[in-house]
Amino acid sequence: MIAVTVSTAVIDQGAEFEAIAATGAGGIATFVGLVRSDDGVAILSLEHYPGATEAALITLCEQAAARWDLIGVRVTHRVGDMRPGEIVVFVGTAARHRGAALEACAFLIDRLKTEAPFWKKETRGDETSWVEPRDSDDAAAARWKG
Amino acid sequence: MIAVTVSTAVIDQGAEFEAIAATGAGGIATFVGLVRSDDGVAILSLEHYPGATEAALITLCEQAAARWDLIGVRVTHRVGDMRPGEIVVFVGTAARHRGAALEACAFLIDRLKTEAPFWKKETRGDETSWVEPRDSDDAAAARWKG
Amino acid sequence: MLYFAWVRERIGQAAETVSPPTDVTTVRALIDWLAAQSTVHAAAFENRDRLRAAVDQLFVPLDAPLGSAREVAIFPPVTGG
Amino acid sequence: MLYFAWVRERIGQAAETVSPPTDVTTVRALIDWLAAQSTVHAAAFENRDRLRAAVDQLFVPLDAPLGSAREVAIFPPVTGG
Repeated sequence: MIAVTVSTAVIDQGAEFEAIAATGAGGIATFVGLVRSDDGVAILSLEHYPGATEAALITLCEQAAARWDLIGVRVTHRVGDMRPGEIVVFVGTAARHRGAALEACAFLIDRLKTEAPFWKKETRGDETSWVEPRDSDDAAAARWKG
Repeated sequence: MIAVTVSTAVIDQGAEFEAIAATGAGGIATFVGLVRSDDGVAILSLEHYPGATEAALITLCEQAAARWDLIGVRVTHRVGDMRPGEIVVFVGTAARHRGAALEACAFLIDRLKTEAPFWKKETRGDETSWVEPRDSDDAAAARWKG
Repeated sequence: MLYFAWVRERIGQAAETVSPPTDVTTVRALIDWLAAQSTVHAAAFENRDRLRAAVDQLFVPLDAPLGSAREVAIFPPVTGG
Repeated sequence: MLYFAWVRERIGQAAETVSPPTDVTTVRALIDWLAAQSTVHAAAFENRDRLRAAVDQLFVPLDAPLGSAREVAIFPPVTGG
């Protein structure tokens, strides 16, 4: 069961968890990325490439499902403007065995960071700046190769 | 911030998540273990060693906090009788960097499975049986050595 | 053409329709041709190393062939999640 | 003594107070001594490989010394999470 959503709607972590837990699996791993409250960012704006984004996320979910024995995979990514403490992305994986759920969850967030067409812009006071990609993200994505 | 709870109370995943997210961190990894709905178990009973259990969980959280750069660690484990679909354990880790949160979360659940004094008994129809430990759990815990 | 993030901001528009000559056969050649058409495009595409591309919504290297592409997107490295 | 899980069920009680002789200096010796006291204990402790122990709430190998322990727990391998 693969579910991918890209939307400007506020992400409700409880509802996301219930959706992935409804698979009846014994183990659920999740990763939630939030707008940090501690680095002076007032607004985080997420731009994306409609159509291509959803396709990239579905491809990643299919790769995870092919590699690990998963009962469910769920990726929900917010776009548009969001404030500190709000959820940017929810990744949830359901599996019989916790190792599969945990590894697939790490794989999905690592690869999403380098392969899905999202761009972040930060507003601090009157200043806005596009977020630069980090080398550590490329390294994290590369460890899943092969 | 380390928070460890062992209780017969139903675990509310949303409340657990809010508690770990309140750290203001940018990344939250969680693992939730549930009573599976698909293998005929009507009741799962968790026995534990009061006092020693909490001490073992706090030690594991301290080990995780020493090994990774974490903003928060939360382990909530239920004991007593529970039904299919109910949560047995919630592990949540909060960090600036997702790698730390994800690895610490996997470490905690792997080690909890082999080092915290909990015992599971399954009731299927009129039959009850104690759950046997799995070799794969020892292997999963061992990969965090050194 | 579709543009995203700071490429879009520097170009000043999110989309435009272009008709390059037939000898423009790769994404890189298309970028070079656009840069030669206006100083705005030239400035937006100044540092080719910081550009990424998709052809008909598939991510490709800049040297990938255009083929009979209907939609080409130019954008910075992604930063989601 | 504290017992948990199927060890508790086989012993028939969760806790008991015992006074072993002074030459019982390890957890394993304590188990042997208890097994010699009653057939119930002997049956519960039949397979030593399946027993684990804690002394004053610290997990120890069966050959660990008892020292001046006040609380010794005997139980099966753990299965939480």
